[in-house]
Amino acid sequence: MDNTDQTPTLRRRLIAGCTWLLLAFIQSALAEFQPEPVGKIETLPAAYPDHWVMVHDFSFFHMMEGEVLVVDPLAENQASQYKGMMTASFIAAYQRARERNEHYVIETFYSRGTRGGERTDVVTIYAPDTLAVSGEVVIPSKRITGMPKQIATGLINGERFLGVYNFTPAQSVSIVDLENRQFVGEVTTAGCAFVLPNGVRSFTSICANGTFLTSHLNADGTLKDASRSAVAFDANNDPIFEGAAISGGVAYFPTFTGQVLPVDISRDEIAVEDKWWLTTTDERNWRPGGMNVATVDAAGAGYFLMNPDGGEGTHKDGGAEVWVYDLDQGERTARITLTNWGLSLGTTGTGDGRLLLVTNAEMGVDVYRLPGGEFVQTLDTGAATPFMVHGAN
Amino acid sequence: MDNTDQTPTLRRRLIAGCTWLLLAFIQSALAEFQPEPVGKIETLPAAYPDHWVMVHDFSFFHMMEGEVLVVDPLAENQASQYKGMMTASFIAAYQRARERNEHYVIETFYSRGTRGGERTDVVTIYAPDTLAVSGEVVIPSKRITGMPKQIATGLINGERFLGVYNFTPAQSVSIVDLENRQFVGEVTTAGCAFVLPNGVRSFTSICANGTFLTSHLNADGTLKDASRSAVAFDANNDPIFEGAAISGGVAYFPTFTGQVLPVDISRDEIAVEDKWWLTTTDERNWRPGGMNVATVDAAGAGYFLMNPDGGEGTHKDGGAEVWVYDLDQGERTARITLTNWGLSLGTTGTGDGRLLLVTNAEMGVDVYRLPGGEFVQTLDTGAATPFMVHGAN
Amino acid sequence: MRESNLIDRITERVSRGFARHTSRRGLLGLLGAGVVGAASVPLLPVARADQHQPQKSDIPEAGDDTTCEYWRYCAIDGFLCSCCGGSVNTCPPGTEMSPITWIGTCTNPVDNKNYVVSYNDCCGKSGCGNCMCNRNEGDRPMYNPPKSNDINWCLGTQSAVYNCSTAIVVGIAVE
Amino acid sequence: MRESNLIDRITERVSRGFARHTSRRGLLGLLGAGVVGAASVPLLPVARADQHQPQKSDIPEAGDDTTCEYWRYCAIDGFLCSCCGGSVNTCPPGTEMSPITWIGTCTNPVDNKNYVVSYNDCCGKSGCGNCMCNRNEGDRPMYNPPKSNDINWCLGTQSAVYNCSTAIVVGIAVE
Repeated sequence: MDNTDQTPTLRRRLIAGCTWLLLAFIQSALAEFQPEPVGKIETLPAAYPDHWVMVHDFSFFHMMEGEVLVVDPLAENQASQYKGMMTASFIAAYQRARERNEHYVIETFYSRGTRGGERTDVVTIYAPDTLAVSGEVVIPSKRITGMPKQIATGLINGERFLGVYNFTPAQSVSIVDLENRQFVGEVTTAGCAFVLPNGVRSFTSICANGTFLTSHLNADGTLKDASRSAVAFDANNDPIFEGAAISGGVAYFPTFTGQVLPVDISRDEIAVEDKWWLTTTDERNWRPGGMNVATVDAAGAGYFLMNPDGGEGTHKDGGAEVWVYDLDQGERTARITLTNWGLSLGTTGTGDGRLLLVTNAEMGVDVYRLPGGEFVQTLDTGAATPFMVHGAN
Repeated sequence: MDNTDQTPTLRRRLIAGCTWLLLAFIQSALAEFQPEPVGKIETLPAAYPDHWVMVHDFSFFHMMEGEVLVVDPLAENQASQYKGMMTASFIAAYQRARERNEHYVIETFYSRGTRGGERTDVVTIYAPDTLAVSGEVVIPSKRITGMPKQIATGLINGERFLGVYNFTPAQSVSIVDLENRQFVGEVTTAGCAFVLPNGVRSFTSICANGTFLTSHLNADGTLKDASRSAVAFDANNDPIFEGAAISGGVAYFPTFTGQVLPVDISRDEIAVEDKWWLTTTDERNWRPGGMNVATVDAAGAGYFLMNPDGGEGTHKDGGAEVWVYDLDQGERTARITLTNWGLSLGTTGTGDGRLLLVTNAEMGVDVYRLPGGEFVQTLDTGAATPFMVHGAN
Repeated sequence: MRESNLIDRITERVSRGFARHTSRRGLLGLLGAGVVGAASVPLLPVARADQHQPQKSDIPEAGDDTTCEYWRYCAIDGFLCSCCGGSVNTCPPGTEMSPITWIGTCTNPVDNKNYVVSYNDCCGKSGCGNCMCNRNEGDRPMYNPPKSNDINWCLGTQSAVYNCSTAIVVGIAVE
Repeated sequence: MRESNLIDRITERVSRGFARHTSRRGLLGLLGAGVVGAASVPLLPVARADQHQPQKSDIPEAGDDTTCEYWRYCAIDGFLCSCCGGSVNTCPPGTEMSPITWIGTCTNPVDNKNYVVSYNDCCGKSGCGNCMCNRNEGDRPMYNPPKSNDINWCLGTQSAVYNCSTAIVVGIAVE
């Protein structure tokens, strides 16, 4: 007899009962056979090998079904590369706190999916071993959505706070207390965008007029006060990219034409340093370009994705080479010719196990060894639009 | 001054104000120029041309982002074929009430998207001209999900009620009052599946033991009583497909081996008629196969998708030909050789404008003229997995 | 025999299919590398008659507004509404046009004037997926919002879900 | 020069890319037409060592459980968990295994015995998308639930969202 009014709990018991009845029947008929266990779920090591990567598939053609894949980039085939997955709804952002050993997916849901309804923005917390949701913090439904920028979110005060850049188009940053897993409040950043953590408990935003705005937080995550830099770059004629190579307490921002603007972020008040060129005067046709055009490896070397056909409007076109720099000296140390045209850079690993990950123009992710730049393979993870790759190191 | 606490209404006004300020600035600078209007939304005719189709893209690889496209299958290119779209979340079902002139998408949402949360099942009602949501009815979160079957839902009592088949795995049918746009209740169908409307205010379900269960409703949509047929087919050795060609008050169900089981559904009590073969004894290698393997056109002719390599396990493989029948006589009248291997059938149009739509093995939708079967073109709508095509006629 | 042919056809179809979703230029655009010189195929009159009629002003026009090469798209990033049930300056049925946008300045090849183009997004339904197109002439980073096509401009709408992008001429650029 | 090469590469990549999502047999399976005779490529030992170890009983084994041709998959319909962070009989991290399933009877090519295979779905995360595989030996219509692979068997789980399918041997079939 069917009972459509049964409670979920009762139904669950009935279901389990039916399953075990069936198994019992099979087993009684075949006393010698030992069935395989049902219900086993895989887990991962709580400390990932430091060459693993998190591949963020933005799923540009189905934005509500983005994913962050946990991947071993040195494994030989799909089955061994693909370790697991976190869902990431509506062109989400991703952060990872190494000390807390947690993944954060900053994402957006609608009560009626892609046709709308009530919007809910959350910081979803994942445990690295189980890839299960270990918590979530609801934040104001204002987070910026669009193409991926790593500094759309940032870990402030070590890993105490997570800042989430909002754009409604009013500009602000939501502060989340990761210790207590609760929303603290919003910090206004009028005219300025993003969250670049600096000093003890501050973060810096990039302003449309070419200045920087630094917000200083109190110990509870509320705004103490703010300071603004002088004009540091020409936001119209030679703007800095949103993504910097950060090493030794300095954020090295490439500009559209191929200069580098170093910003010391080691102290509560930032210090803008002198620009230098990625290119010699003979190389000005080479310009940085792509999605994530600048990164560093565990040894502090800087990597920039370079396009030989640089010019107005090429800043998202990606590049044919990755140029390697001693950032502190402002000197190029190597050029890596890419096997496939590159669009976005990431690194992972430490020591001799360092790797460069390049999302290529065909939406594959290419793996190169560092420092030599030897091509290893193109990943086979099934990601449709893997715009960003994050190292586990 | 930024104001992050502004209310949505206020924010909307600010936004509108900024837009118009910008436009005003541009216009004042260029008095002679007339800007194009902003904010125009297209509409469709309330009565679609009867050769249009609704292409249901189940988006099998991103199930929360299914779509039902409104398509002109005779237009020459993508821009002119693609008329508009309704979203259809989580392997949804689709129905259309011609007299009420409404589309229905029976769909499922989760409060946290693909990672779960609270489930909500709804019947979403769309106006055909605006393709905007004109209403929704929340139903029990029990609707079956899986591969598409047209009789997973059905319009009962003309277009007064919509029945939605539930599987939890308890089996029942949710009854929705389309007149008052409200959920009425559930009808238990223990051991039996689906909603095949029959008679005045009844619907029939197919049972695992080879019988049919007919549920008779009261005028308010509640269950009056039910009746069950004798065993009508062999559910294990020669089961009927879930989809029938329905014409003249008779549902013609093909079986796996290629017989047809006619079931008279014109009266409150169904009548199972004698089986007949689609094939001659020399043709038994031809078997029906695919997703939607049987359909009829506006003139009442029956179409079956046929596979020359039929055998156990081929019932979803699709076919190379479509065979055409005078259903009442049980006689084949034509064979249409498909340009591309076919997987699922639909028809549209009336009179000389009748069309056969065949979802092909490459997930294109091929258009053929009826009755002759001349190939017209493969649609260019962008649908990823267009498993079902519904005629506007 | 049939099976192996099917495999070939599927491989081909998949290739064609993706190409349909994302015009090659569009895909390159999405992926960042621009292509120049792709031939622009004029629409047949019969096809044009079937399409939604854009709300055009008296701007001189040339080119096919369902291709990424069309002049108004010089700073667009997204799915062209012309391929999605809308037109170059109208939204598809059931969507909502964003009231705020980013702005490009594009040169009309007929009169050689620079026009101000407002790329209002259409919002409230899933991404259309057809005619992906990205061009970045005058595009600036996200911290310069009025010039940034990286932002999802479905703002001030009931839903932030992005469907497609229009290209509406709102002015003539002053040099 | 570069651009035209890029176009070729993209076309090829897209083709390869989709093939990766959906093994050709898998795609054919999804689309309904079975293929026979595709070669089964054995996994390299090093790759096997990297993979999650399935919880195997003492059933004699042969074949590659990341391909649709593997013997246990005779009535499966979905993404193979072996390609999704799980294994032939375990679910990927963070998913939940459905307690109720459909059942197939598959012939083991080593001992030629028929085994009862339970295709428990893994649920609660988006569809994995890798190694799509559909075979229908013994599959019956949806009104015969225990034998129907057309049903989304993420039932009795916290979420009905389908991620991938396992193939767990739970018995030997009695003739």
